[in-house]
Amino acid sequence: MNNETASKETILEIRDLKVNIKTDEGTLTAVRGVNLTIKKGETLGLVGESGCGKSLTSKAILGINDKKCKAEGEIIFDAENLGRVNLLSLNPRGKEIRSVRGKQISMIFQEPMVAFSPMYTIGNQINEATLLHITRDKKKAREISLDVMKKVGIANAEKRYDQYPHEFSGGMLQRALIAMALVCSPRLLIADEPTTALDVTIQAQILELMKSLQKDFGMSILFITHDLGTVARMCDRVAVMYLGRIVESAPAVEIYKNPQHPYTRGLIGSVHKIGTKAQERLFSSEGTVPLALNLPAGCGFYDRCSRRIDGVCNVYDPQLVDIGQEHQIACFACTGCPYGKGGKEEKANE
Amino acid sequence: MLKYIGKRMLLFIPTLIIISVVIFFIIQLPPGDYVTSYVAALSAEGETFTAEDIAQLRLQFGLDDPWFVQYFNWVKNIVTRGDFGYSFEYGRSVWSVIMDRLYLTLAVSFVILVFQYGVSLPIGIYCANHQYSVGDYALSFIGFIGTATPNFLLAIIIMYVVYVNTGEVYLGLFSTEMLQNGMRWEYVPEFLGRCLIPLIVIGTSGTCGIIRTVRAQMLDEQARQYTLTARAKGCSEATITYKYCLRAALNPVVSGMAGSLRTIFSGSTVSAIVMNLAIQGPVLLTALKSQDMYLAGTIVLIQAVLVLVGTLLSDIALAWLDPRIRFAERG
Amino acid sequence: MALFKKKTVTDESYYLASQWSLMWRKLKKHKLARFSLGLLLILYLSALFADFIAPYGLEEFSSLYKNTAPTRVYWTDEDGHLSRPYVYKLQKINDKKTFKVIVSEDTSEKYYISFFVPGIEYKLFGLIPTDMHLYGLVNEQGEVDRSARINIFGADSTGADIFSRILFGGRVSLTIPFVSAAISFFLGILLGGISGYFGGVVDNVIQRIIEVLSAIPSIPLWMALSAAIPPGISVSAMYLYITIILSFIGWTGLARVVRGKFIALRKEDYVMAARLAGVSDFKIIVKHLVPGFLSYLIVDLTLGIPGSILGETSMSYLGLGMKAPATSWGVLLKETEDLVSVAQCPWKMIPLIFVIITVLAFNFLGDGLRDAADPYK
Amino acid sequence: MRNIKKWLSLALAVMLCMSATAALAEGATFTEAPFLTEASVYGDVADRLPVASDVMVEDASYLTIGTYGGELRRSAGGGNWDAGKPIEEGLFRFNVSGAVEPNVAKGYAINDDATVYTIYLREGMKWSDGEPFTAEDCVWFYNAVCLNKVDGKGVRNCHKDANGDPAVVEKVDDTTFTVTFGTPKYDFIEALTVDLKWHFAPKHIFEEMVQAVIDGKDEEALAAGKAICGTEFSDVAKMGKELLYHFWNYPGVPTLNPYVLSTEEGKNSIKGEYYEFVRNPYYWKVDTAGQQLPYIDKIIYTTVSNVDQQLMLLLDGTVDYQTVAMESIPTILESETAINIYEWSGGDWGDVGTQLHFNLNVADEHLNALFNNIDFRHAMSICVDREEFAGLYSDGWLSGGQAAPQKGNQGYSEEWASKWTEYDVDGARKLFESAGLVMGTDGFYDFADGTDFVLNIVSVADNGAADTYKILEPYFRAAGIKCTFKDSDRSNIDNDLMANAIEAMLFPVTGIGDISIVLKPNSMVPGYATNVAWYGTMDETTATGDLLKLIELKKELDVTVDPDKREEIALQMLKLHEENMWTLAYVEASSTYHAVNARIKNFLEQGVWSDIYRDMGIAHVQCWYIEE
Repeated sequence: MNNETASKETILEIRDLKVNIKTDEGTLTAVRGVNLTIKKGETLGLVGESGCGKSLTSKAILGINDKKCKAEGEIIFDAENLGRVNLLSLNPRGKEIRSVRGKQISMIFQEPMVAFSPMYTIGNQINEATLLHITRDKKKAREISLDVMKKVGIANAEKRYDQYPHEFSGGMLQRALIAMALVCSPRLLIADEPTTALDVTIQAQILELMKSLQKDFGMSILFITHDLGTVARMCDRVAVMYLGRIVESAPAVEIYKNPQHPYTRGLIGSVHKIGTKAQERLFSSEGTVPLALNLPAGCGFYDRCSRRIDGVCNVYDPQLVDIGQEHQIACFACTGCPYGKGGKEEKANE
Repeated sequence: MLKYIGKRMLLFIPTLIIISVVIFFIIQLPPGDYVTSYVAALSAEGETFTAEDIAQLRLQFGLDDPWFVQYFNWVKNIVTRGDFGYSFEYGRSVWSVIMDRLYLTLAVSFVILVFQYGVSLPIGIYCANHQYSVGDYALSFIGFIGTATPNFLLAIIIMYVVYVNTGEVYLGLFSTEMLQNGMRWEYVPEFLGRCLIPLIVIGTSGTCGIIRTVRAQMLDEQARQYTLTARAKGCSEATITYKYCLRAALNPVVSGMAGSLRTIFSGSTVSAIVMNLAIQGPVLLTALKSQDMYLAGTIVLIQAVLVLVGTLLSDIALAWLDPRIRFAERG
Repeated sequence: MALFKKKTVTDESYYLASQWSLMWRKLKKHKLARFSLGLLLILYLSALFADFIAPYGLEEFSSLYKNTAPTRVYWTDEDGHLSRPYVYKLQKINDKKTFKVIVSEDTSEKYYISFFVPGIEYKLFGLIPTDMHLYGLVNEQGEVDRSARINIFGADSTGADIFSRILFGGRVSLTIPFVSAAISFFLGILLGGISGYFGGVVDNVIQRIIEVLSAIPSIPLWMALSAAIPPGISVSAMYLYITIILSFIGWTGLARVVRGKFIALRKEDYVMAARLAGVSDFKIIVKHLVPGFLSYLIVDLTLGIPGSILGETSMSYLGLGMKAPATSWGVLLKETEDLVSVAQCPWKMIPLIFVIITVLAFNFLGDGLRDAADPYK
Repeated sequence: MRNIKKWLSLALAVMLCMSATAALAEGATFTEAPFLTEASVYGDVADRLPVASDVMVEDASYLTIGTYGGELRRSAGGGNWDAGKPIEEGLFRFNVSGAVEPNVAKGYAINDDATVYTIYLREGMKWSDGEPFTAEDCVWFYNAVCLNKVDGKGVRNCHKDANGDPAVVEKVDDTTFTVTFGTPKYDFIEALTVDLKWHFAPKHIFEEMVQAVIDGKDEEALAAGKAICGTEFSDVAKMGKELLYHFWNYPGVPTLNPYVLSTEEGKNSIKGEYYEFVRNPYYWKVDTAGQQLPYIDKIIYTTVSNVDQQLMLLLDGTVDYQTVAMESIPTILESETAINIYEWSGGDWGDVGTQLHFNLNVADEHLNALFNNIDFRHAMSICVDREEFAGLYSDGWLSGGQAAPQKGNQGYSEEWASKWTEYDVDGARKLFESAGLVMGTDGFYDFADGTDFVLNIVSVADNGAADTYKILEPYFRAAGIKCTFKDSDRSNIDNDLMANAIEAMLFPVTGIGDISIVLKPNSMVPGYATNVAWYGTMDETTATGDLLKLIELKKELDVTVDPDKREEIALQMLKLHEENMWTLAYVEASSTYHAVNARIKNFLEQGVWSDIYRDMGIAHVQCWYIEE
């Protein structure tokens, strides 16, 4: 946790991001107005269960979401070459966004086994970003790649460079993937559950690696996970996401000490008290986020919330509210209804 | 890799033996033999035969042996003397008959193969990149019509339309004039024009299938994680399409190539009759009908061997294209 | 501590639905597939009810209507008033000078189009004897007169109604692919399964057989096999032979796919588990392996059907398929194989439209099925 | 052969005419085609022709004086007779009116008892390679080739006397040879014209090869054969037949024909995509203006694979001449190319496509008895509505008919031509019953013992029989006859014929009938050869009744030399046919239609299509010329 390096300078600011997905049954709003800021050198953890929209948010930053997804809102990035620019306003296939991808913002994906094309050598695929953004000289690019590979702890890098993905173990592939993401020294690294697919010992190694690399490269990290334990290890700040919304946001220490939102508390509870059946259910398939197609009015967590206030939580939509110490929360139970009657009301669709 | 090729080559030999037996068996399966068709053809011209004549002919053509003896002799001569037997119909050695049309046949088949892939790869890629667009539907539709219309009918329709509009009948690859005077530079445009109809007719029958394979494969590949990785790296869409997706999508396309060759051989037989192409197909059909069995057998054998070699080559190409296969075979 | 209440899932059925009903749901959303399915349903129904819908039988020949164009239907009478639709009978003159057969309408009597008129007798579904046909002509006195014809798609060289022949031909052309696909299906699964599941020598032998069969061009195979068809057999027997010939060639591709799937699936944990639990090989294949890729096979099958339809037309062209008086679409298309037919009787190509529609429909349906069968899309 | 009798008596009385040089204008000089002049290797045309008095003049009244040059463009299915018959030159030939006239021979003489024929040749006549054509070529051909069966055919019937012994052929001088028979042979000349046609081969080319064959030196013979034509033959029998019987098909074999196959590579194989026959510079016929024939320089052939393609090439003007099916005529007349259609009559007994033949020697006892029962055949004939059938069959162009000599041919009688043609299903049923059939419960006739009667009809594939059967079968079915149909390749059919495995045949391998039963009785007599499909393998050992009589009559005809007697026998044979109606036909014979590009002149507008007349050969292609 590099509190010292965390300056006031914002590198990325997400304002009211919405991601709509066209499906056969209609348009589904999967991300429903997310606001986030990431500061230089900071690690922001984005936490939430599967399908809450955290991956969509991260992909929206790079503009690499599926064609069916449409992002609205603003994602302001402090780009080296373009200045402060709304990434969403750029053509997702255009040159400008591509100059940002890989070079200034890069991404680590959850499953290293499928993140590489089986057809090309690891070296070839790591090289690609270097060749695109830094140098056209293949020899130089190779040197850069080898250098990064060594940095991420790939032993025998020279030999590994010419091997194919299927010759790598999962952990090794994840290292290669990190090397690929870091090869251009990006200013922002998005790590989308980088350790989920790996076993525990490897997980720890990778996380340590990322931490040390962040120090070396001085970059910001958006760390996406569903695992609060990891967040505690990695992040300066944490934003908790539920059903396409940020429900709580606070410095990492604060959130562990003083979780406010019932969902966050549940999450933390589940970390602390593994084995409690009722809480396990939260992460079981049955208890996943409801289909976002016909969301009922009110708080998305209403159905599952133990502290719900009938007549408020199922009628009004809670917004993020500052509760001090950079701690924000969207919950009527914790903050009281900020609107009163005539607030933002959504009728149930039933 | 070499070991893999070697292993495949070894497997090639028993396959070849089985295939030659099967072919010979199939060819002599229909009732009657060349003598009966020979007698029939000449009877039609007013000649007369007696039973002794016919027995004599059979003896002369070596057709009174059981089929496996005939097979054995045939293969023995191929192996020991490179002699594929004698065409009763042409009164010449089978090999010389085949040589008449071999180059043109190979050229036509090759051009069609290139045409099929040359047309369907870009279209398949386009359709995948523009899934559910008007262009996608339109091209698929045209492709389907090409596939769904039997070759012979498509050939007749095209020839008729051309005839009605230009008054010209494009039969065969060479006009009478070309045959009379030999090929000259001034005939090249007309020759190319003549090539077009067979190309369309035989080509389209397989094109649709390849387009669909390419399209489906491309769509599959586009949905894979590594395209996302590449995109996140800042790769252009072209790089993603051609370097990543296409490369992976080529696998089934390549492995289908030998099958395409076989379809071309069969497809061109029917079309070549309709369009009067001087390629092997019609010769094969007549040979099959008139029980000119060594000729028919040799042509079928050559085609089958070409398909087998095609399969072998495409398997090797596959191994070369896909490192996973390459390494699996190595290990 | 009950922090969370159980989430109530509004549409429980979505999660509980079987694979098949999920496929069906997805399929219903695929517009083109749905449309194709509807189209195929119509085609199959019209083949089923061919006796009833077709105004004429296959052997209702007429020298008067030989090679005549689609019958012109009049909607207005001489004064231009809207009228009950009617047609005129034809008359023919052979012009010895131009060698042309001049066909004209005999306007002396009108023949009205009428529904549910009696015609030749048939047995509906082979059971119920009746002579009722969907439509036909009646003369001005309201009596059925079968000397005048209404051929909406024109008539062939025997004066038979092409529309009726298309319907009857559909019976053959729409079912042969199914039967032959079923045989291919069986052979493919059986041999591909054996090959993939057991591996080793068995696999090698089957692979060689497949290799040999798929290397031999289809024409000699067809010729040899159809030469083996004895003379004087009935239409249904001929039908059987053709399906067998077609499927004999068709199974190899499927067997390859099945084998590949088996090899992949063999390594799956649940198969291993079943094995360890002492389940017999056959049971494993039938209970565990086959359902694992059945959806794939169904798709493969759907996409293979157009090939069989076209195979049947090719066989007919080479004179190896169905023969008159039996009718199939291939037989109908063979009748357009010469220039004179194309030039003088273009309506004889109408069956082609049906072939194309069917092939398209099966392909789109297959597309839809493939999308539906793929849970990740 | 309407006036054959008149002609024969004339032949007996006079030593026959030299050819009609009188038609040539007095003092006319011979001229040649610019094609030959330009080549300037052939020398003076007069030196190439026979002596002036022996030059043959084509002087048929319908001919006009033509101009030289151009190509006659044809398409071919690779059939060798198609190219051969039009250019064939025999010693004698039939003219348009059906009379035999001298051709290669200048004339002949016959002794009183018709045992010795003296044939006179044209003096100074040359082979197409410039070597002299003499009596030696004729005598050698008979003695070396025919007597030793080197050409695969051997001694033809025309050379056999009443005892079946071969004639003796001797050379008298360079232009004269004699043919001597052991017994009188009145019909030698016409039989020669039908059976053998030519009576010669270029001895200077083939002597060595033929001698090697006779001596059994196969290798040597094959080498000699290859040296002649460049083709490697598998065996001497095949080679002999090809080079001496199908000789026009091989480059480098000299002929007397107006056109010879090109020797140029790429144009010299009749199995190739393209081949051409070029004019014979030594051709021995001239027109009435003294111009050496032929007018047209070349006949070029483009090989096609089917009739439809021939039609297409005709339509687009790439091909000048083609026989065509009637239904394609409207399309032809509509095309932009100016094409004339000419109708020729033929000799078939009813339309071949509707001829139904029963195997009277079928192995099955029931069937045998049935087919030999006249009532059955009668019933099979009258159970078809001929007018409707003919309408369906020919779209109204032909009327119903019967298997009988057609109008204008020998043996025609209106009575016969319309015998058993009245449509009468009830009558047919009665006749079936009187033929011993019993109506079964299934609505079809069975044999008296209750076994199923099924009429199994076969035919050759791709000849339209399937379509004919399709419209014929409902009539049979309506009359209570269950039948099946299978068409298969010609070779299979012939195989089955030889195995006597065929019961009935529609559109047979060879139809019944020709323009003259006297000249060509083969196709009217059972068991004569394999090509007589309709009687299976019947011969006199199995035949009974009228059939036996027919066979005996044919044998008698073979050895009868008196023309009156011959005609009498022929008429008796016809009478037997008329009485028994062994073969049925349902539609009158169709004509042969010739589509001729309008630029071709001198086409024979009204001819007779018959193998005896060498089909298109009687149109004398050497007299055609091109006028653009």
